[in-house]
Amino acid sequence: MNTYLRQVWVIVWKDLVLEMRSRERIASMGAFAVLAGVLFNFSIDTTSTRPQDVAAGLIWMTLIFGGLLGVGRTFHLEAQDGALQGVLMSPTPKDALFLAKTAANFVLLYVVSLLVLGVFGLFFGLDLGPNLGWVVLVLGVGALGFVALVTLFAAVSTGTNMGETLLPVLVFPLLVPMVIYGVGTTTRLINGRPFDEVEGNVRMLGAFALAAVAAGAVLFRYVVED
Amino acid sequence: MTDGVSPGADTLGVKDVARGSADNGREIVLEANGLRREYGPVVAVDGVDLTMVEGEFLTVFGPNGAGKSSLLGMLGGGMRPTAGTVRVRGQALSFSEHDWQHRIGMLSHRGFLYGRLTVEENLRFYGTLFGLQDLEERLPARLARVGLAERARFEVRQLSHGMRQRLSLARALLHDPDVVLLDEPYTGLDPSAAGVLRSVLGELRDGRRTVVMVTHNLREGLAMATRLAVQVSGRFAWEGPNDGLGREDFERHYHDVVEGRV
Amino acid sequence: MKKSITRALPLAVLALAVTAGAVVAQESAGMPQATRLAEQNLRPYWHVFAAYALVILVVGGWAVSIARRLKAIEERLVD
Amino acid sequence: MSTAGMRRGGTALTLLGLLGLITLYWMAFFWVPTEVNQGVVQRIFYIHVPAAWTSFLAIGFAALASGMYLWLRDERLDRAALCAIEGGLVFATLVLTTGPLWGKIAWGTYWTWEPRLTLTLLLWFIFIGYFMVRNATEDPEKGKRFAAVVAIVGAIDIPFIHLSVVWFRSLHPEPVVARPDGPTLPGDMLLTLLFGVLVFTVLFFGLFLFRYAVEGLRAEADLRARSAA
Repeated sequence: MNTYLRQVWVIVWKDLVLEMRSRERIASMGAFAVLAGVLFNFSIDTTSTRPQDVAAGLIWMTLIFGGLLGVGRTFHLEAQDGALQGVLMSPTPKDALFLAKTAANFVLLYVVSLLVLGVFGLFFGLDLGPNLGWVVLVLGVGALGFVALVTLFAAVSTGTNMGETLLPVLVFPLLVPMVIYGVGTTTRLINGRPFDEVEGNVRMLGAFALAAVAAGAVLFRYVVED
Repeated sequence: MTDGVSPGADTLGVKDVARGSADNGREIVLEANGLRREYGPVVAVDGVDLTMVEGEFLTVFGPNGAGKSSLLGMLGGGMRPTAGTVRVRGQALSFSEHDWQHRIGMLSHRGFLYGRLTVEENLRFYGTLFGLQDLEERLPARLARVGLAERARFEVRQLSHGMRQRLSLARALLHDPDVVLLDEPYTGLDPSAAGVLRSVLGELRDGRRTVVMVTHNLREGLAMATRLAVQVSGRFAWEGPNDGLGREDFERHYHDVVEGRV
Repeated sequence: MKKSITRALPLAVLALAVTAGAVVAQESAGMPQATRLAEQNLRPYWHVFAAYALVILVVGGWAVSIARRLKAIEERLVD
Repeated sequence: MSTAGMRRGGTALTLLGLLGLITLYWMAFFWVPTEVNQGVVQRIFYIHVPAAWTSFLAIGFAALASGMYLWLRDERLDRAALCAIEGGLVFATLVLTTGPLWGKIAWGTYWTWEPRLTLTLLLWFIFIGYFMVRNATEDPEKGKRFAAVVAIVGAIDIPFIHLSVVWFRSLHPEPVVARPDGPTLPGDMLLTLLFGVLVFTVLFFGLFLFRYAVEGLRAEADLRARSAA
């Protein structure tokens, strides 16, 4: 393993160990997801709307708001004792730091998104059948793009004196492609349509995620430099 | 220089000292030229030049807001100067390269530690970031040196402030940097931690490392330094060798410099 | 320069007003173009004029705000 | 180019643009025939489309300048990006106000989630985000870097937003100029439209230079204030 990968890995390991010990973010995101599921259940009149038509949208919206809650705090953990400065003064390339933070946040968000899928499936009585695997894949691809954008802009908003209030203003316009492709694809899959029908859109979702990761890796160094 | 400082002291340029030392066969380690840092309309550091050779220990005193931390940030390569350059062993600190960080260690009043990681894990984390290969031998030795060997498996948040600061010292020196930068390291230390810090700093100086410390603490600042500087409004208002000036005398001189009477 | 902009602005607004008036006059006078349009609801005119006036107002507003800022800075530089 | 040169260039281009605008108004009101299907309201098209074009030109230009700013750290590049974004915001506002005026007649509703209108709305929010980030830092230099990142990511994201909103729903008239089989618009209308695009572009660059000169003077004034202090 070369130094670059080892640096990425040790940061991912550190973030996940911290999360496992404090359970700070996963607990708030998980609780948010379940409670959102309960509230959404009461906000929908199931006599006029079929749950499988709206479930996908609700799942993605829960992911976005919950993800903003958790992933948006990713640099607060670092800032507590100035640890981010310590990492920045080490020979770690800034893109390695970005990729590592993105990877750790991705693991976190993906766990939550599978929880959301399970909870909403239960609450709305969804039967995914053979499409379950594809939905799990689509959630993963969408979560990757989301996490890359939010990690980059979490670093931006943490550096401003507006803090987290700025984050949604910055990322929501940029997240539109993810919402449209994610919700569109998931709705069709939930309704039992074959994967072939949505494959092009999943590709677009993937391209979006890759572009977000690449842009973040290049631009992150300009955000964290002092 | 017993009663105050000779009038010539402030004209004694750092470069002259450095050149003299370099002639004695000591290599120039840290070099800063025309360092300047602006925050919009505020000028925090205004044209600082500095040349330091092996074994030199510079203490920079100055009131709050004199730009001491910004100066240290730029010397450490973490902060981009508005103008000017910093070189460590002849290599310019560049934002796109990642091979000069091995030469610099930074100890601040903030620990750069993760409270939820254990003592050992914190060092292992930084050691891996620095690409150190011999962590298994290095960690126990370093922990023993700062007196934390039996606390290795404690989470950092369970430690007292003094113990954290000792761990932070071990972290800053883990990769054996040539240049050690200290930002108010004595803030809030208990006597035993201050003792460890003092003895480690003494070793650094005698081990021909180059140390720059910024502090308000006149006593600790004077104890170790071979050179002194007083920074006021971003500039070195006075600098000179530490030639055994008593604390009371230096304190008087310091206030004269800060209030612009010298 | 800022004078030329502020002077040009009322001229442009005047031009627009004249244009709008002329179009209305032309249409109501039953010029050939209007025969088709007479069949349509006349309401769209309001929308078209509003849109064209907005261009003048918004772009002109930007120009005026630039000129104001220029003036403020020039005063600072003179001091 | 010197600041004085900027101002001269800005004045010349702006005056040219204003002259062009008057000509465009004349063409749009008197010269160009009325479109058969939509009637007179279609005339909004001759300012709506050029305004949209200009706002996308602005974000592209700003992203380019921002990227070069991050690379070269030349204050002038940052100023150029700021001025372009401000112009983009002005023209995007025009698109968002003239679009609904048209939509009310053409579609019977002021707002629809029509792809290009949606795209412009999101672009408008990206412009707003640029200014919010820029003004939210204590260290202005940091704000400039953050804002540059917003402009660049925004510009990269625009093709994705475009594709996605088109896929989401398409109520908008089909593209009439940039089509593979050549423009479908009758010659006179096409000419008016292209002239409109030209006029708005000239107007944008004229006011941009003018604005840029102001920003240059402001930097000079700040510098003087600092050296005097």
